[in-house]
Amino acid sequence: MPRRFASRNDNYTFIMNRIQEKIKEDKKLLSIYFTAGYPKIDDTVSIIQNLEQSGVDMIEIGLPFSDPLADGPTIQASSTQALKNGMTTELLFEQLKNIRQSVRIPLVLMGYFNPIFQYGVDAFCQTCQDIGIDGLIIPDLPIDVYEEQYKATFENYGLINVFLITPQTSDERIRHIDSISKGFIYMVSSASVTGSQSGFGEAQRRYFKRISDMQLKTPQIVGFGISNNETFTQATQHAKGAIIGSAFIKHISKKGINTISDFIKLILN
Amino acid sequence: MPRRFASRNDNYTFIMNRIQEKIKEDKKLLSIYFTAGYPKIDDTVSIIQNLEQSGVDMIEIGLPFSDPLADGPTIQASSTQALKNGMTTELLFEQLKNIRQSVRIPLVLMGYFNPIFQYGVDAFCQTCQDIGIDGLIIPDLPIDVYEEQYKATFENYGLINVFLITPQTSDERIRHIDSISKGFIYMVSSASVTGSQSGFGEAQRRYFKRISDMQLKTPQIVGFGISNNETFTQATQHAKGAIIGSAFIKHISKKGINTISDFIKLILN
Amino acid sequence: MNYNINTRGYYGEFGGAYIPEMLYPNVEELRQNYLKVMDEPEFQKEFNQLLKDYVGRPSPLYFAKRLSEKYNTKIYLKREDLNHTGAHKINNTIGQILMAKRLGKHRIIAETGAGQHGVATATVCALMGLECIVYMGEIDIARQAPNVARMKMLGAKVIPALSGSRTLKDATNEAIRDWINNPIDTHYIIGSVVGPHPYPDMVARFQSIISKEIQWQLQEHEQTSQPDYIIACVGGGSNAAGAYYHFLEDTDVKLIAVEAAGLGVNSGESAATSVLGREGIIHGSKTLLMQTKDGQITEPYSISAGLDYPGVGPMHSHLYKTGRAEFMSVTDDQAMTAGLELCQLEGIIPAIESAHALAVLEQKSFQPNAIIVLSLSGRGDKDLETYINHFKL
Amino acid sequence: MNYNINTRGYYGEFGGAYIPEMLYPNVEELRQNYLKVMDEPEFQKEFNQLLKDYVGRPSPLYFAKRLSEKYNTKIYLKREDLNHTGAHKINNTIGQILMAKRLGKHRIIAETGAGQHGVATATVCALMGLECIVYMGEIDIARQAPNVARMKMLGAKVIPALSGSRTLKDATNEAIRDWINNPIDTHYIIGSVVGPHPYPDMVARFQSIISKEIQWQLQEHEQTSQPDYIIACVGGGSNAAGAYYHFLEDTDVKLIAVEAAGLGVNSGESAATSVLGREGIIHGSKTLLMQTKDGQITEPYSISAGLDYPGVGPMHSHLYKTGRAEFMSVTDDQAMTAGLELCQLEGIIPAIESAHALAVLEQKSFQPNAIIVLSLSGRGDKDLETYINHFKL
Ligand SMILES: Cc1ncc(COP(=O)(O)O)c(C=O)c1O
Ligand SMILES: Cc1ncc(COP(=O)(O)O)c(C=O)c1O
Repeated sequence: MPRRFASRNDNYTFIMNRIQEKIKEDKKLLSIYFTAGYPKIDDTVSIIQNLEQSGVDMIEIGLPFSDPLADGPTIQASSTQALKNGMTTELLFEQLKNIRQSVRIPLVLMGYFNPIFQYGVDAFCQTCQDIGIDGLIIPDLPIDVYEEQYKATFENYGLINVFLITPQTSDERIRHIDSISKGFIYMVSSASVTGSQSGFGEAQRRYFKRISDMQLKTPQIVGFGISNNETFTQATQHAKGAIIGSAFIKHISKKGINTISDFIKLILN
Repeated sequence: MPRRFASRNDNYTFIMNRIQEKIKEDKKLLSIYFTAGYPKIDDTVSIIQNLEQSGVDMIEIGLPFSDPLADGPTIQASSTQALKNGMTTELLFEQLKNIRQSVRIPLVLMGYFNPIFQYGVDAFCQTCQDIGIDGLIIPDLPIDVYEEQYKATFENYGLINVFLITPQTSDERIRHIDSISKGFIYMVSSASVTGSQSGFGEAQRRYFKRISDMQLKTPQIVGFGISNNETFTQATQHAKGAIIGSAFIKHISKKGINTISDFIKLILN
Repeated sequence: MNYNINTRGYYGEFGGAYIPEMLYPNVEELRQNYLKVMDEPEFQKEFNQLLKDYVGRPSPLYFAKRLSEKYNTKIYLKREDLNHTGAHKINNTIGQILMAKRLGKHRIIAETGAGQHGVATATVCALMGLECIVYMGEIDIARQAPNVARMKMLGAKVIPALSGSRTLKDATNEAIRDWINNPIDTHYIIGSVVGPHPYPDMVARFQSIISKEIQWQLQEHEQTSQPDYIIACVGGGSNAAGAYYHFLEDTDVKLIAVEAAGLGVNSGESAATSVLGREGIIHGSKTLLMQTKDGQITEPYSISAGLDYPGVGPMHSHLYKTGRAEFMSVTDDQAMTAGLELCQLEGIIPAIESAHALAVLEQKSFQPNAIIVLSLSGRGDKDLETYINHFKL
Repeated sequence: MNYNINTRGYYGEFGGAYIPEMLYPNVEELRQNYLKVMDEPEFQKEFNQLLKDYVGRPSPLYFAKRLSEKYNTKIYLKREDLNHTGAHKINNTIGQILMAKRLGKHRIIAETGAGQHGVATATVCALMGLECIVYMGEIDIARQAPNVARMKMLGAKVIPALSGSRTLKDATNEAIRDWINNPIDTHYIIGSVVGPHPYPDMVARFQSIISKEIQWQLQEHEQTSQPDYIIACVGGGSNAAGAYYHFLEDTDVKLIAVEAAGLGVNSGESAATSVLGREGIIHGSKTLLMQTKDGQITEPYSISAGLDYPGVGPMHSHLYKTGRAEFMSVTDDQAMTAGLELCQLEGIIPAIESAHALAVLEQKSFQPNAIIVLSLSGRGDKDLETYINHFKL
């Protein structure tokens, strides 16, 4: 399998802006995370198309990893299954090769650093650009390493790197992250792995308020712990949008991928 | 149960001499050991009578002990069974109460020191005298303790204490034992627990010769490892007699006590 | 009052060598040589070097802070559990193997109950390249599987004692029988301060390193070499003898000996020898002993395989008789609870034997400034299954 | 050449802190404080006192006479097997629990594979009265039953890691997740020189007591503080790091790191990370790592549960890359044979991990006057069943 595609996609600027454009829209954004290769190895493209058709604003495509230490049991189980199904970095790229022929919403790849590092960060970014990927979320790529070693590469290939903040992140660090962020900040609702709580409490509300009061230049999208209309509404009261992962995975693992629109309808009401 | 019998036997001197008389006889002596209370609790008297009638010269009656550390597996097993059958010091004395009404050959009690110590050495010796016991073999009563603490008591009740010697016993110690012995010396054929060998080898023959050459005043009776006519003959070539224990116990445990004379016949040919 | 052995091998009226003639040469050879050999500078040097580099001595004297807080007194644990092979037993086997070598023996036998002494013996035999045969009751073999495995790993031959009650006392009988059968080339390494003289004294001397260390270690910690109490469990009595040794004549130091009460002293299932026993002879020694009226030795019971011996060393009989030591008894349940408590307060899993000593802390009260040294005779790894089953963990 | 860590948390190109933002505050708090805390005289005092009185240090440096004779060279065993809980792991957990207390944490988590680190962690938590949660792969729980029992006795909660391959690496993932979920009150005690900076350095410093002691102990034995070789097994690499530490820059001292080859380096069932691994990121650290072409971490295999980790600490990756240490691999069979040999020559049952280091003696030849120090990282009691099954004893 080729490491990158032969034909280079040229709408460089347009792609750069898919996230930024989306963020300019005057609405709360719903972003959905799913693990590539789950439930079936070939579901990737259908899921993406389905999500767009259901009214989702942005998609995070998870590149499965054997040791996803920031993920909760649901997402980890989906990764394990996806790997068993045969998902690889190359296969995912192959599946996504023509995705931009049918899908227009921003697509973000989310994956742990080691598979990307093994692929080669440069080659990885270039292929992302070729495909029309808009951004990357690499939870275990530290900010300092990114800034020193990979920022130029990301920018060279028009990729937005999305940083995370948590309730424990200091104001100072948040300001720094804000200053280097291009698209949105992934605002982890609680210091917690994915899928580990239901509903937001007092602590979260205070945290949401605190971040909102900081008046960051970069919009925030809340992730972790969002599973239904109620939590979506709470999360987006102060933030620009919210990401649903575990709840979505649970849904498709129970109901299959043909009922995706039912799930999205329930969130958006 | 009374600790001693009311009627005191008066033939003091006669009893004193049963062992010494026997030893004066111009023949090789066959002595048999058995465990009191084995195979059946009430076999004691029958076995003794049977042995005398079969031509045995002397009998060692084993008072069973829970931890007979100088005995081999056969004798230990018979002791364990005898204790299970309910044998006790008092019961044995009760069984032997009238033994001198039917039996004339020397009777020696063989037992470990603890049960005798618990009974009270003085009371024990007195009861032995009352019954008509001629001697005691107490393997774990050390010579110095005997000499210092119990010699007077033994003598007071007309009991001969029988000492053991082994191939490892020094000449000096043998001379000492000879000097304090009254009846016979129990000459252990090899440094070995009972029942642990078959036939005598070069080492034993040399040992027999050595002791014979020492020309002790006390006659020796060989024990341990005698099981048939051949070993009896070998053992008594230099010594005055021999004691059979394990082989006899094996016989009665297999064939019962009614065939005792067959066993003895085979030994004496 | 003298609490040590006299020249004839007795502690008061207890001790001596009540052995069959077949054992006389072996025991006599040892009796005539043991003090002389132990005094040789070469012997001392080798013994001390091995204790240091091989056993890991000095074993720490550890101030148990949380335990002390709980009982509102000062508790020091003498950490014999940290010795190589996990108990105090190795102090003695190191000494005896060196003794055996100097006496020209090249075959070693031993008895074992819990297996600790068997392992300690197999260990020193491997260390010296000597043949090793360990007698162990058939029943103990079944309930002390890990230690049986360790002995085999170490190259020892483990022979099941099939006679009698098939436990420690029978294993001891078998070992003695073996020695009778092999009087020339074999040394019998007895595992406690029991058996005929000179064993109790020899073993006590080898174990006396424990109290020697306590003296200077306590000096370091408390600027005194005298504790107020020394507490130790007593099976045969060797760890207690070692812990008491240098304090025997110093009657300011109170000695507490802890016996296993099993299901209760009067339950019929007990190993509290001093309470239940009478003077008698076992394994060559005159001592206190559990027996029937008739003088048959009875099989004791304790959840701890290292404490269910029907006798006790003659030194301890003397300490009991004279009142020099206070004898206490601790039930299975009390010991297990105390063992678990040590795990959770101090992070130390004690041998169930040692847990008996710990249980005294609950039974007796001490002054807040009292200094208590408790002999933690061994580690509890061998007892895990018993603990787990007992507490249904 | 510098073989130690640089100020940015790297050994050469290896190390760093590749962690999700959720872990950043925890790790950063530790990074900012660990050197400061370790330097405090009060910390040093408490640490050293516990190492002495609780752990039983110094662990002996034992001249293995019969082993040396067999291999015709001078072999010293550094006896970490004699430490409380039976391995070097406790050096680190004592250090980290004191660190955790000073950072105000009152809940402790840990991962464990063989269970040694879990036991060492449960132990220090009991000692300090802190809550303890240990993550352990479901498969390891089944095959290391005695250590699971020990942790429970010590009051720790053992949580099975059900994800992934259900072994050590997954237990590590679960522990990291727990830390993410409990960022304020919890300290994560990592058990080897792995994980994000500052863990590799902090753990190496706590373990460096090993080489510090080797220096003066060797001086006592051989009138030099410099051995010719230091041999240690490498799972994550903490016992090796500790044994090398004070010799890292002294290139006269040759370092040998021994990895588990499992059924053979090329059998597909191996844990020889340096040979089979490539640079990558695992558990927050850039290091050598066994992985698929695609960057998925593979499950290694070794008969020894303490060595089947797919990575290796960044210090060791650097020692490998620079050639400062010689890396050797030893198969299951070779290790088991070497382990049994030590039992029978020296009376020491080694952990199977440590037996890997011992197997080097058969593979490599040494000068008769070479001084070899071999890190005997742990005792083999936990491995008895494996030994017994392997040799059908
Ligand atoms: C750990 C431990 N403590 C105590 C004992 C009891 O023996 P002693 O009374 O001789 O110290 C044993 C015996 O096996 C033991 O293993
Ligand atoms: C005895 C022993 N040695 C070695 C190791 C390997 O760990 P490390 O490489 O960190 O020393 C372990 C791990 O559990 C162990 O228990």
